[in-house]
Amino acid sequence: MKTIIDDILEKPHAGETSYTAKDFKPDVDVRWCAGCGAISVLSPAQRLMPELGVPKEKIVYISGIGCSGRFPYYMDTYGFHSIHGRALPIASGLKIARPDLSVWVVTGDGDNMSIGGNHFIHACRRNVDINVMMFNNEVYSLTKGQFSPTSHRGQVTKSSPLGSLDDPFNPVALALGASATFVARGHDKDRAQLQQLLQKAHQHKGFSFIEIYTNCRIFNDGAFDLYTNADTRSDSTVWLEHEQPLVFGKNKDKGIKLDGFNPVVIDLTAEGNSISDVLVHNEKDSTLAFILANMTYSEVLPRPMGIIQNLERSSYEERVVDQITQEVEKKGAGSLESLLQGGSFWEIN
Amino acid sequence: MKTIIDDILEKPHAGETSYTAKDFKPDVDVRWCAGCGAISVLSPAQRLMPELGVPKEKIVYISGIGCSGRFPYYMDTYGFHSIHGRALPIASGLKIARPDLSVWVVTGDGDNMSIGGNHFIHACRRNVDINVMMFNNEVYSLTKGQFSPTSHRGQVTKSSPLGSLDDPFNPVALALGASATFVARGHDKDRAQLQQLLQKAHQHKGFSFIEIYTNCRIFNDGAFDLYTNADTRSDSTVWLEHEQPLVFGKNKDKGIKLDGFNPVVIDLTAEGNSISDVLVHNEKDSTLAFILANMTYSEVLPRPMGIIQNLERSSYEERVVDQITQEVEKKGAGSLESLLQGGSFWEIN
Amino acid sequence: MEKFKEHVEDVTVRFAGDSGDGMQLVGTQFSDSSGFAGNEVNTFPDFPSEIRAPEGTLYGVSAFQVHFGTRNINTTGDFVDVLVAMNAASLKVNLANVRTHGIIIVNTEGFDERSLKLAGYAKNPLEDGSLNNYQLVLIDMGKELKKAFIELDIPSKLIQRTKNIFALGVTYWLFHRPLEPTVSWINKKFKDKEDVILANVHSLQAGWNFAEKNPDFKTQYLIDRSNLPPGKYRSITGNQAVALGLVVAATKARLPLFLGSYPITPATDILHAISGYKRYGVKHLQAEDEIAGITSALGAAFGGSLAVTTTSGPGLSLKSEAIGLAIMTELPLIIVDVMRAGPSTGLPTKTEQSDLMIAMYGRHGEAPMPVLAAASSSDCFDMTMEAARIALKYMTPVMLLTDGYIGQASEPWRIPDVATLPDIAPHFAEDAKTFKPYARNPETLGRMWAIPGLQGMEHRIGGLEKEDGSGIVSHDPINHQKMVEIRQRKVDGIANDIPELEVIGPAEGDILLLSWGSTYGAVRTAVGKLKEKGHIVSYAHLRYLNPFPKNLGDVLHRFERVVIPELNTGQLKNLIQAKYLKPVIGINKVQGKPFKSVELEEKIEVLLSMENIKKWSSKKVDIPVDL
Amino acid sequence: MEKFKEHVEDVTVRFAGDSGDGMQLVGTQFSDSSGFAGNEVNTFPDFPSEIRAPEGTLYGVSAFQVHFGTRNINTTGDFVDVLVAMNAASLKVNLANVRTHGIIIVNTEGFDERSLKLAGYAKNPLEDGSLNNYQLVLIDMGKELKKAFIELDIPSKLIQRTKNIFALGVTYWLFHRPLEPTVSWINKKFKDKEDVILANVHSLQAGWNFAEKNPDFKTQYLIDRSNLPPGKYRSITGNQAVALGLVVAATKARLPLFLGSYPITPATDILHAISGYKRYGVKHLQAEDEIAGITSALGAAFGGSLAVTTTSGPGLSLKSEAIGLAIMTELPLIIVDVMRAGPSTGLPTKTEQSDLMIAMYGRHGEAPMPVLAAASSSDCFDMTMEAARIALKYMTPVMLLTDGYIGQASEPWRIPDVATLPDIAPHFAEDAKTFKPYARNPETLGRMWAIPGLQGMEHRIGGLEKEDGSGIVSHDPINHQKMVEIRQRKVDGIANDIPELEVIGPAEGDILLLSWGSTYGAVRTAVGKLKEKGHIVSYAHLRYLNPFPKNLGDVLHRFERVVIPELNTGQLKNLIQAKYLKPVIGINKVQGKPFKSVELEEKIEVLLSMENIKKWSSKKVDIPVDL
Ligand SMILES: Cc1ncc(C[n+]2csc(CCOP(=O)(O)OP(=O)(O)O)c2C)c(N)n1
Ligand SMILES: Cc1ncc(C[n+]2csc(CCOP(=O)(O)OP(=O)(O)O)c2C)c(N)n1
Ligand code: SF4
Ligand code: SF4
Ligand SMILES: [Mg+2]
Ligand SMILES: [Mg+2]
Repeated sequence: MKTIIDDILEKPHAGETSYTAKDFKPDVDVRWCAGCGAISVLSPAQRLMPELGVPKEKIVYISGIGCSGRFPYYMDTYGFHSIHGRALPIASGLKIARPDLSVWVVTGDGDNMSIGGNHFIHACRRNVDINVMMFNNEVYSLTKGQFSPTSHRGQVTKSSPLGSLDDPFNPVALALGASATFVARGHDKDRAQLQQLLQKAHQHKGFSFIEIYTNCRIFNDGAFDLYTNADTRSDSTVWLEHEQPLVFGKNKDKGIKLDGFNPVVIDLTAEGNSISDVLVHNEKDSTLAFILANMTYSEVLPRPMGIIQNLERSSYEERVVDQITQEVEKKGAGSLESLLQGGSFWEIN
Repeated sequence: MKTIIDDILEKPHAGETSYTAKDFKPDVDVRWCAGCGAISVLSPAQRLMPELGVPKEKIVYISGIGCSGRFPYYMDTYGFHSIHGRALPIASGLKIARPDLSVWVVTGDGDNMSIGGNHFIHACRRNVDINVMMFNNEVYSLTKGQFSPTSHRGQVTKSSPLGSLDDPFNPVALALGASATFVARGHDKDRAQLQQLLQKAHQHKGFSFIEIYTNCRIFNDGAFDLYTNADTRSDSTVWLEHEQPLVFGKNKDKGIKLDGFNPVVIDLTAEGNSISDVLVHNEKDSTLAFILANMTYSEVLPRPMGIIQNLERSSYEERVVDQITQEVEKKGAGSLESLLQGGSFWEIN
Repeated sequence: MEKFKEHVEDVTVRFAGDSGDGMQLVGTQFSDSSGFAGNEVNTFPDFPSEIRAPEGTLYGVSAFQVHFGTRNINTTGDFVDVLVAMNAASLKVNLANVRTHGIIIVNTEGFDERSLKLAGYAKNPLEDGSLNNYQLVLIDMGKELKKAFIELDIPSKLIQRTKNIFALGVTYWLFHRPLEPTVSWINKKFKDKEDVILANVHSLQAGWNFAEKNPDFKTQYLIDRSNLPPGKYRSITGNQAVALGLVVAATKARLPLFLGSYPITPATDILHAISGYKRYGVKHLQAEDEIAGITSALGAAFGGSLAVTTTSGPGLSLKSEAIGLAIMTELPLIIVDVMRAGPSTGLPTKTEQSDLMIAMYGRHGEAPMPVLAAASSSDCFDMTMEAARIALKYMTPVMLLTDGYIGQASEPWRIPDVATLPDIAPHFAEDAKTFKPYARNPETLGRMWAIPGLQGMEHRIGGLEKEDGSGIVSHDPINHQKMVEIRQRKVDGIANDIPELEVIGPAEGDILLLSWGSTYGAVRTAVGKLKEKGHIVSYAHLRYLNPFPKNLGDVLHRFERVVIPELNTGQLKNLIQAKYLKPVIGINKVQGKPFKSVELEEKIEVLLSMENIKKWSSKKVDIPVDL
Repeated sequence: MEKFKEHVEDVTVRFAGDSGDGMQLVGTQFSDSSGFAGNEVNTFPDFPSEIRAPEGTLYGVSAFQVHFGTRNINTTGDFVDVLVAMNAASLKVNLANVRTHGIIIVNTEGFDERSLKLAGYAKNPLEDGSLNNYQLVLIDMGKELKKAFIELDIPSKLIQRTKNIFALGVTYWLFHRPLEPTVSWINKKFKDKEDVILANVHSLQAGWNFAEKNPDFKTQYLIDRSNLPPGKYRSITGNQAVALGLVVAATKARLPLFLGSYPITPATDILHAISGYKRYGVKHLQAEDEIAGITSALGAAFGGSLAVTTTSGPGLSLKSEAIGLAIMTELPLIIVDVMRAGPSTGLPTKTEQSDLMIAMYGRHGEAPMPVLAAASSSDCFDMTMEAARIALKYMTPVMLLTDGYIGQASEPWRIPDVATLPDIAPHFAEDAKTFKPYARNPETLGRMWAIPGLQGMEHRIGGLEKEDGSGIVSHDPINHQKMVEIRQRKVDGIANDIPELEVIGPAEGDILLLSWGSTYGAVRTAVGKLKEKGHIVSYAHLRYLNPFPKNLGDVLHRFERVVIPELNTGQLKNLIQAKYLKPVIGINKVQGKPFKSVELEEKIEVLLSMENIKKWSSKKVDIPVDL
């Protein structure tokens, strides 16, 4: 049956290249605190949109509740600022119903990993083609500063005045354990890198998860400085590039080598060490991805940034459409008459 | 303050060795279907109880909803047959409030991985000292046969008459991704093995997760036959033993070797292969654990059974008690008077 | 031997046996062939809450009841006229409801020592005279089947598996039912398994033949054809009817259908049905929980689908927060609650009408939404269509209440001609230039539906309070008050768009009986009986609980006393008293079971004779005593 | 210059500035020193919903209002007598509520061009005559501070950060407040930072001195000490009072305290407070969501803790299913709902009383539970104790409703002598031999609490229906009805164990004003004013919403008209009409803000003069018109 939606979709849509970043900036004040990391994430996202080749009216941003939840108001596309933790199932329903749309979810460490944790792992597993930007500031900000599932043990917050007792999730490891296909990490201080990650997430068919370190100036200021500040990050992070060796450091003079399963840092300028000892990244290797994920909270290893895993698997909404198509091909489109009649009926004259 | 609970706990409790399995069998009919795998899991559990050295009145079984949820009725200890998916937070609250108790959770693949998934990953992360037995029958049985989050793609059930479109969780990988400390797998056809796993789970301080393949005779009969039947299991599974090589097969003539990160099967009787090539299990290695977890759905590798990971980490309820103790030591037990007075008060005469 | 023939108006047959005895199957067949024979039929499957309880136990008994007759078959029958009992446990569990002098057909094989013990019989009831008040027919079905198959070369295991069909054959003779529908069903079901077909068809015939020859069966009962409007009929359960209603509503609205759901008894059958409708382009997500079920549907609604979520009590509780979001975002959404006995897990396989209050009020804040309730299995189809119409026209979530009883009970349904059903018109935004997300149709107060893909209408919605018109987030106090009132008025206004309440019987007088939901059948039957006895009772049935039909207040105040029978402790009573200040006498039952019409009949007769309290409603202070 | 001194009864001061201006801090200080000075005080912090909005914006304005006086200080003050405005935006936002001829103290630094523009002023209101109807006092606080610190060697950045304290000093002079409490607070707060202490203390004094010398301040206002009972006092918010009440209740019951909670505005402060009580042995779990919050508490309750969960609207919706389980398992549990404006996310930082219906009915099935509501910030302490008493005595979850207003507003609280507070006795099972999990205390109908660790009482509970007494799972129809009734009777019976409703004013007559929850203060004030004007109005306040006090029906029917003011669309009205069939006139406001007492006063005066509708309640059919 041709539906009204089909009618709407058949109407001509704007061309692919006619936008600029400005077209995606609605005429409203950005109400995040001055200096909030979220503001820095907004602009690469706005800059990316014109490059997607997707008509503006086919882009949807969905968020939950938290400071991050404000995002859709600042992106002039369709948007849904939903309830706490539920952005993902809303996005899943939308994408399954409307595979023609480009669906983005903006969420927080609390929204996505605390109340929304179940939807998150199921979304990873199902592989609906949604792109998730998780603003991880390691704190609940909108509620004014409680520890979150990514806060570290001992973190002093309003609800942990003597230090939090929880160990954090490792969001990347959790996503991998839930069999997410695309898993990446970026941060608010390098917009170009971030834009690239968002672009890759969009290109990836299926569920894409990007953990974005986002500084909260008010309730957890500086939590990521070591990994994000221009002067320290080259020594404290390693940028992952598919099929490239894991080298890092200001002078690219350090590398990661595997000792058994254990990553260790080697000094490439030291005698006997060479670039060929260095671990080469492979986005398609899910064991490697887990090793990289486990580097996250290490105190001696650099923190991996970039695309940790990027596997191909059919997306859920594709499968839904395929199953319908095949069934219709096999048995013909259903007639309402026969549906209503069911297995057996009788006539009264 | 000494509470009534302290009074109760101070009363003498029964000795450690005075029970037999019979003491844990309440006088009720077991209402699972004849031949249900759950029945086979019940007896090792009942047999284990007298060996724990825990007074009967200090053991609690908590379940959610599903066929598995019936379990507490068949175990003559304290029990709580709660609501769908919520056994874990109930158990967590209980154990945090009452660290003196031995708390067990019995759950299903739907109860624990579907509606209860969020509580599951958070329980893994927090490491409250609870032992979880997840009856995985790869189907929702109590609701009469729908696919579950562990059902395989293509599985035909009442709610997937044309085959399920979901890819399953790998429960072991999910637990690892959520940083569970103790992760194991057993099945309903080898009671001795299972009893051993339960015993180890009990000994492990912190959160213990045991996935138990449990045959549902009615809605998914034979799903695990390959891995559990006496005549096929030695070739299709590998039993993990800490610091022992991964050998398997009827004649223990096959082994698992690592090729890079990839496990492969080698024939130990073939020229050039020897036991020293074989991967040695190490419960403490979380990368290895993930490699083993990833063997789960392989069509060429044996399925790992036994303890996949067993790490030491302080348990959550311990930390809670420690924090209180330290604070009391540091500042003295709080007086209600000063609490009520707060920061500043004034007097009116 | 010559048999008597006797015409009867209506009969209730109950097939009872062990879970493995195939009682649901023969019950369904009996019901279908009674429909085929032109009778009104009403049936109810009654299976144990255990999946497959141990054989022979009391809690393992499975039964299927068929009530059929020439007219006024609105319930599954208060008392059983004919009980088929395949074993001792099924006799024990079901005897209480068999009419004195009713017929009990027993398979004596199920009364061995072990079976008697499991059923808790100290003595064999077939022998101790305790059944003297019934017409007992003892059949050793195993032996009879052996005899009947003696000339056929069929494995005895297969033969023994057709005992239920043999019993069916016996009842077919007893009520002169046609064999064809069952024979053709057997042929279809066991296609290509000739042995099995032969065994079953022969067994059916054998049952018929046995009854015809057996001297214990003295009378064959004949039931006249009902005076049903001509058309195609099928038997339908409420759950099936909801599933069909959804597909038809989507077609009539030219929208894709999306179901987001999580399995739960007794609503799961709707999910089962929908999951089989791939040929109709229907999409569904079996979600990770009820919250994901409803929110995925809400996402699909945002995208322009006719979106639905189905559940029962515990699931409905979990959906509370998301329903609030649907109300705030003013998106169309159908929530079907197949009520079961609560609270908490309660009696999950039993029926109740105790979710009316949560349907009305189960959300934080001021969060009104339309609530409808289906009256019978087939009415589920019509009310589903209504739910869709209202959701789309008024841009609102709509709650449709059915229950475990009508969800699973079946009755014949005259298959509608789709072409003649009215179209449903969703209201999409059209003009990008004048578009405002919260601009409203002045008549319905519904906002326009602007779905992604519509050019130039990009906008943001969400759970925060909105400015009237623009839909921009607003913390303005006066605006909030205004929006709260608009949302309320929108729902209240639906009263102008639904049928007025129809009173059957005198339009004013002493007693009005007012029912809602699945009690319809029992109340209607009771009213019929009371009328036959010469009583004057008016009767009305509510399908719309929020808003109420706009003449409801008037109707209520035209009667001295209003009586509301409900399967709860008085939830509609509560709503009516709060809104109309009209005292209500409640007849309440909370036993996991529907009313018997005779229960109602008796209670209303008590009321009719209570001259002394007849005038109580004029006493200002008193609260009416419930019955 | 000679100053006048004038005695006044009560005053409302409002400190307003940018989020970064420290207004909450000085407001709190002002409030505390007013308490210290022996006055009644009532305060309300009013911060923006943005965490830290851009400086100078309208939505970034943060304010703190203090209402203080000699007697009858029940609200935060309808109108502002003195506004301190630190910038243009704060003047703009707050002017509307300043009394004509009220005092406006302005920091002129906040009125530069940029600030004016951000505030949306075309012209400078300090100069265009638009404030002629007020007593305007313009201070360049930066300049004044520089002058005052000229002889002290303190970094100017530090000095400039004490502007709020300077403003406080000014108001201290104006109302002759003591400086000591603030000075000692400064010393404590900035311990070891001598510079900072000096800067602040000096700035406070400078403000005082400035006002004393400044000719614009002609009058110093004096407020007599209130006639408060002697004792220790502190200022307390409702959220603090709940936290303290929980600790005291646990102590009085000799039970460990367990809180399972998930952060949500405006309830989070309770969690914050509890998380700091480690020295009191209190355990808490900041759970992954609200469902885990309540279920972890339920687990702790099973284990013998005084268990609590705290939340606000959206969280309460999510807890629906688990509350049903608590009702079914009959475990003691306190659920605190700090209500905020809904539906859905609504206006999360604003107050409302719209969760009464969900508290009563927000669960599937027949699931009754006690519902209490606190009347004021300090009443939160008493009602928390009550909630604990009822939960433990009747073995039931109890809902305690407070709201964003009293949760965050503070008032002086006479600190109780813990020793004299009554003990609370939980009812543990004692005799293993006779123990039955669902045996009941015949008087309360509460079951016994048998916790793990008690020998010989091993048993299983859960969400399925239970057999009366034994607690074994039961599907028996009659038993279900019985249990539904018992659960209802248990809750209803609490009516015998709570105070009767007290009527202030004549015990019968024309109008009864009936309030519940946080409207208490405004209604009481309005009633006082009406009495002063010579009107006869009776007044009663409900702390117990389920069950109602047992004399409520009698009380209602002794009045011609019953008027219920509520911050919702009529939820208590609905409950009263449903239960007592007594028509109610609602005064409803749904604007995210408390009532002003003057609003109520006016509306009630309208009612008093409406002779024509005075008799409406005798007309049977009419539904009262709300005001
Ligand atoms: C059901 C529900 N529970 C709780 C809240 C309160 N709440 C709002 S945002 C939030 C946490 C936000 O943390 P995060 O996702 O990390 O977002 P951030 O503010 O840090 O960006 C909470 C607990 C809510 N709005 N709804
Ligand atoms: C809130 C809620 N949703 C749904 C259900 C219905 N339900 C009961 S058990 C179950 C699934 C059980 O599956 P699983 O955990 O695998 O248990 P099994 O029966 O297979 O042992 C469902 C969906 C329920 N009881 N409560
Ligand atoms: S509170 Fe933190 S996360 Fe929120 S807007 Fe401010 S800086 Fe950003
Ligand atoms: S349905 Fe399956 S899981 Fe449930 S009791 Fe029967 S065999 Fe076991
Ligand atoms: Mg955060
Ligand atoms: Mg299962």
